Amino acid sequence: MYFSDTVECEDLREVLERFHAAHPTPYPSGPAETIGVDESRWSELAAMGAIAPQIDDALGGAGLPFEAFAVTVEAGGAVVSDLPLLASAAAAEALVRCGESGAALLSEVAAGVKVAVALDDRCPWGTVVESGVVAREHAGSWTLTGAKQLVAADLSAQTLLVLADAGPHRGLFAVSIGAAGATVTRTPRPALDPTVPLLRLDLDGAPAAPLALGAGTDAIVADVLDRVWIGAAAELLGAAQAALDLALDVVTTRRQFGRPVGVNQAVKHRLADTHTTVSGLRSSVRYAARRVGEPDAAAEVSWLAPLVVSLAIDAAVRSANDAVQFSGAMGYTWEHHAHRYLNRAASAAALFGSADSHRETMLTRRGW
Amino acid sequence: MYFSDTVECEDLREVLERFHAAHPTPYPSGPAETIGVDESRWSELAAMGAIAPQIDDALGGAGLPFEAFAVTVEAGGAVVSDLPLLASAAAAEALVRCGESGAALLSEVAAGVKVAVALDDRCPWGTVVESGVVAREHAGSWTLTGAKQLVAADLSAQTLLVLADAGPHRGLFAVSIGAAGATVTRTPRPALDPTVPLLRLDLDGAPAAPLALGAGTDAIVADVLDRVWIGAAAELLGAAQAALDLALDVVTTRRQFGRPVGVNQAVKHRLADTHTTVSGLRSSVRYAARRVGEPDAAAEVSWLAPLVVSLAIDAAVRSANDAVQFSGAMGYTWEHHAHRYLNRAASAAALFGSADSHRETMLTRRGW
Amino acid sequence: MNSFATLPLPDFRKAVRSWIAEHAPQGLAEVHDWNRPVIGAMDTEPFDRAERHPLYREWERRLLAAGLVCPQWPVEYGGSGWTPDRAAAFVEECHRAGVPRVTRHMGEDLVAPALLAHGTEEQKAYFLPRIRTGEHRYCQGFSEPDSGSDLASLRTRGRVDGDRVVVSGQKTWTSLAELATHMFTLCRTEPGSSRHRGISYVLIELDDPGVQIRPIPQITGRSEFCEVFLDEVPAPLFNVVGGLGDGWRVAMTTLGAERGGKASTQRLGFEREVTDLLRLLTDQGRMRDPLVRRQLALALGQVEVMRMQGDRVLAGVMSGRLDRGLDPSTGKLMWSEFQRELGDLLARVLGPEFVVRPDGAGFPLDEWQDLFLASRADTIYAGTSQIQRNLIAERVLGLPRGEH
Amino acid sequence: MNSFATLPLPDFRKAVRSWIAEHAPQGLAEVHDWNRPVIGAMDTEPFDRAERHPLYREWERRLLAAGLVCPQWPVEYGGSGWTPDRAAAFVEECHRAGVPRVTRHMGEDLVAPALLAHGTEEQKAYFLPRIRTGEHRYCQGFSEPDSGSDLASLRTRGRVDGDRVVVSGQKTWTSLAELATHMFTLCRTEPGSSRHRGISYVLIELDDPGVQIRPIPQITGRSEFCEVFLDEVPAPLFNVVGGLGDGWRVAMTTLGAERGGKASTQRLGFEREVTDLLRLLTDQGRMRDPLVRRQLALALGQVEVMRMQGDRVLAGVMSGRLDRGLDPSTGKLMWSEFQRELGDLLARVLGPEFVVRPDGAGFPLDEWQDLFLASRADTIYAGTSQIQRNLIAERVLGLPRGEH
Repeated sequence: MYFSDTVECEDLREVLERFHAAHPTPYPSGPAETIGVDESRWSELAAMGAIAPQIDDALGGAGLPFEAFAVTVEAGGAVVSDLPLLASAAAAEALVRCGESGAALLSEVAAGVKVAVALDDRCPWGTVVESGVVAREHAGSWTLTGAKQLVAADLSAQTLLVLADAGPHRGLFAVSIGAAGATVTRTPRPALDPTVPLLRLDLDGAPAAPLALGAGTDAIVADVLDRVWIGAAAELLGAAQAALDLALDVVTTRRQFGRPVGVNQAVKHRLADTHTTVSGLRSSVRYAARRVGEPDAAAEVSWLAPLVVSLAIDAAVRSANDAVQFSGAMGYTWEHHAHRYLNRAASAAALFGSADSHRETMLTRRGW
Repeated sequence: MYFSDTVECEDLREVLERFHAAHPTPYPSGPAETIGVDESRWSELAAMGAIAPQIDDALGGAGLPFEAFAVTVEAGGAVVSDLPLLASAAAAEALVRCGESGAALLSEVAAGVKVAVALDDRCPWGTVVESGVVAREHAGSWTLTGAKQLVAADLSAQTLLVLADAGPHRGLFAVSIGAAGATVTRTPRPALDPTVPLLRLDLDGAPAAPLALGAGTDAIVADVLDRVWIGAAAELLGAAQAALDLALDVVTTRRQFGRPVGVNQAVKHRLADTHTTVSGLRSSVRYAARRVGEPDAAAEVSWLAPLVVSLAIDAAVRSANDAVQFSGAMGYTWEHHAHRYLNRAASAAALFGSADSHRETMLTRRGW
Repeated sequence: MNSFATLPLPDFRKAVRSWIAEHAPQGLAEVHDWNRPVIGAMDTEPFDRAERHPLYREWERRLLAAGLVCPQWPVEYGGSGWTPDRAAAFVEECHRAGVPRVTRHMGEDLVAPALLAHGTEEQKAYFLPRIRTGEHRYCQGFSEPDSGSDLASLRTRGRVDGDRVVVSGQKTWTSLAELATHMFTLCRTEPGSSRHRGISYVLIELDDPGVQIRPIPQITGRSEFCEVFLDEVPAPLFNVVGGLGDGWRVAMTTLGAERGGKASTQRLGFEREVTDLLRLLTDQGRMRDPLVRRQLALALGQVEVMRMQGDRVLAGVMSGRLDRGLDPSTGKLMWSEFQRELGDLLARVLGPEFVVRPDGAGFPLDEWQDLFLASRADTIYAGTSQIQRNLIAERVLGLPRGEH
Repeated sequence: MNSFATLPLPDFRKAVRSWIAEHAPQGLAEVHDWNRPVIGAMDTEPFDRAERHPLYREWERRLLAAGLVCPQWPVEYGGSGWTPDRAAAFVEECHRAGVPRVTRHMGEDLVAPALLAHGTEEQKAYFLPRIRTGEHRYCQGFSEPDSGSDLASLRTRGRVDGDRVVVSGQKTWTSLAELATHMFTLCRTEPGSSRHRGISYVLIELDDPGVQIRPIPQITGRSEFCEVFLDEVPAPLFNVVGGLGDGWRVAMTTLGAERGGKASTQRLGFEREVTDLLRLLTDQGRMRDPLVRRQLALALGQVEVMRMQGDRVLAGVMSGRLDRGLDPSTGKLMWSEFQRELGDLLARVLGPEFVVRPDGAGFPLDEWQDLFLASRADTIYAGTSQIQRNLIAERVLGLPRGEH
């Protein structure tokens, strides 16, 4: 009844911590450097079954509870990982809901084939306001035309799941880059957080395979986004805790006026409050991730998801800011790690939707 | 060009501090006690020319700059005064704008006759949403019918200036309690802050003298409210500074763990921030009060007024809360003065309109 | 009824639910709004009155007979030996049924843990059953006029005189002393000792003529807090818990229990407050204002955080793995700051009516004014927020100790 | 042009306005957006480039000739002896005309006050005119790798050798060292002395081969801050300000000037930032969102508070009555926390585009990303917010000094 990490999750957590320690996440060593796409870590994670581990083993996944997925993104957040864990899980969750038409692609995702997801026109993982793309059918074949301003993907994703207006409803379509040729243009956009891949997607009559059509599409998208938001919250939890740990480490070792900075009560109290916020976030993320897997929880999950992402954005921003401030001038340098958390946290509202908008969604979904 | 307190204001400030020190503001010594209306302090203030001192001497006032009025309410706020300084100034500012029809009453106000003001139906000094009262003319005589839920007055005010719907526009009317007989019912309402007089006003065909009619009434009311808001901000500045001074006094003298409470950095930093807020508020109130008296400042005053009242509400609440918290359990007792500031500050949004609504007004009036 | 304890939790919950349906006296739920939160220093008077109702008395008798008063206590002292998750489920089920849980307040929650951890067998056998039946009702005698957060600077003396300890001094901020029969108190029994040494934890009876109680009027207009003057009040040495001069560690057990609170069930009260407020604001049409909505969404979200935090604390307690962040100070800071912020929010969103008190003698308050003022105490009593932050920083986060 | 100084302020303002209209080279306002705020650690490169434009050079020559570079300096050193209100009015008038005020940055604002207060006549006569013409451009050499806020723990040594002091050590967080010709630096000239004793304030030349400058890449991707390594860098004793071993009080003058900042005119930059942001959000339709409006109203309100605070500071300076609350720490805390909050606000209100950087090599940022990241430094440099709060609490509010 009451949540405690399953033994599997604890195991997975340790395995992932070791993995990230052994395979440091790349980060530009200076402003002039860019990081490439590193396929080897991704393949290794796939071999471990850590890509969208919540997918049923009958469908090619690891068949672990949803909490296991939350653990993978939390571990990723702690190292400001560049790996598309959230995107892959989003793709998997969407494909699961598309039945037969998604089955083949689904097992590929679990095996580590990168599939990008493009829902809202502007906000990569925000509530869908506009799809920005129109789907047209001709003789049983579909083509897509339009643009997505921001998609959370780099060029290594060879398939995109694209939400498009298809008649009176929306539809979800798979676009294969190889097959689409010149009808698809992907333009990389440099992000504030250099570990976040972004691109602009232009579609000009791109051939597409329909995965979901009709009135049910929006419900699929809503379910997918709920799970993405809980995943996003887990990722930001990882980042928030890591930033707090960094701050604690700095104030314990850095000395001013002959004493560690952390002896100052103002520092202590600020970090105690941050700790309290992060602790509450951890409870919330664990609870929400557990509820996703429980049979009676659909209504609760629908408002827990926006709630936890709103908490996570605020906590991650707060914690990262503390890490910068309490590191002093050092915290303002590229070399110090604090700004990695800062950029990740400050990007959250842009990538997932603002905390205020999520809070409003939560309130509405609870019927107030 | 740049503001500094005029010598007159500094003089007045000192005079008023001495006055309040010599005539302590009554406050219930315990929950069971109520305080009555004390006319002697009011008469004395009137004799000093401190009631609405900004009114031109030709009109019966002291002819001091508006800043002098701000000084009187600031001094009142510092002692959580029960005296109707704000109401009298509001009445005076309204009467000044009503020309001949207000002249007689105006000189009475300056002489210390209490005149209450009833504008919005619900919020004593808030933006007018509904007047709640209808005015009817018959053979050159006017009567008022309706209710004002809350008026900032006690029963000693024998005249009320009442805003009412009069045809296509609103009008401002004077109702004399003595002349109105049973057509006026005033019901005292006990307030959270026991020094704030409140009553409900019911009018049932009450005879009334028109002071302003037609399209110009709303502009008069807006001007009066702007000045009330700057006055309210000055009052709350007085309360905020006094609460801060109380907190400083407590943490300097109260000892815990063998040292004054104020040696704790968490206390220091919190009070340093509160001080910074109050200091900014002081600059803002002084500036706004000065601008009221300057010829080219109408547009600026119209957005300064809601700005300063929003700042003042937030600062006063913050400062009073600090005074309670840093006084420990003592701060939670009736006997300790901290709760006087707390109740005054917490009542501000109810009496003057919420800080958020004032901020929105400021933004709108600046054209954004 | 101790058979409950062996059921798996879901079955336990069902069994308890049936038991309540069967045994709660007809009409009990209508006697009083038992779910109305009584949190912190809020008005307890209506609750006290309702507890004198015959149906409540009948319910109390049935719960006592079934071992459902102090059910988390060991069976030998009249409890049911329930684990924390079962105790929490029971509270939730009472809440759901709208019937009161019969509690013994400080006796149950603060004295009993100290007795169970540090008392002799004889002390447990004597005191615990009397707490359970309601015969002994406790108030707290820790704080003194010049020692608020700094407990160890206390000045109350206990003079050992044969088989008695005779206590003199002054206690303050003693909640509800007038309703209590006993006080658990700290006094210095070794003259000349300092700080944490030489302090004894003594249970004293309040009907002694040497005890004088003076209620302290509070900002709510009520006087739950009292000053208690002790002038040569005798207590048998049997009433000293944990040994003469060794009371500090006993006090720490009590303080730990106080700070720990009821992480998993307290939220029922907060939830009720916020839900009532949402309902009121909806009725008033204020929930159409996006700025009001934002503030209520923050408050409601924080209630949920506390629910989920409580859930994790309980799981941690049950599994014996209490992560950092599940400590009592983090919990106390969370709920008390929430409560204070909720109080502040009321003044911002309730409009002009927030300032109008009910008519009547004294200083009556409506529930929102009461919540606003009473919540000022939450961040002060049971360790101020400043003290909690120090504890978190040093004990949980491992930051270096400085002077403070 | 020194006749300006004797005019009453309104007339002064008019005279200055006419002078600018008459003397500003045609087209100067179009060379660069001179009113674009360059605050804290924001990108100064476009400004630096614009300063190399011939029209700027011409304007600089005219201002120099008129005594309008460093106009607040005494007339004998090339200034106009302007009072602070006149200097502020001049800044405002340049702003209104869209032309640059020619400033000498740290030389004008930080070194000059120290020289004027503690320098000899010979030092003032030598150094001040060279600062004014731009021949000597200063950077600050106070902070060291292990002494951030704790300046007195510095390790840089100055060995007195005949009529020279030879400086060795490492300085860090030195803004714009690469653009400077000189550095004002603190070093310990009395071996074995501790804390504030035995420290000297020395002006050193950066073209000495013993000076090495290493830019430190910052979170903005730029490197305004540098590490500066000093290896046996000689300076004549003439360059020691305030006397050998007596440099601490000179440093305090500099720090005071730094914290004091430009209370009354700095707001022009903040106003510009918030106005630009309001315009952008209006264009994007986001100003229809009441929650966005609330945040912008808070920001705009705070800009006004700083304007009115600056106004009162200036009036206080002019009248010699500086109330408590008009001290430099209160001002620094106010503007730096405002700036940081404005940065945080951007991430909340600008929507998805906030994360998209401009294309190009390196780590280019748009103005809002730049403001967000650069504002992180504002609460750190020139005394962290923590240091400022200590100073306010102890020096302004009179709270008892503890260790911190």
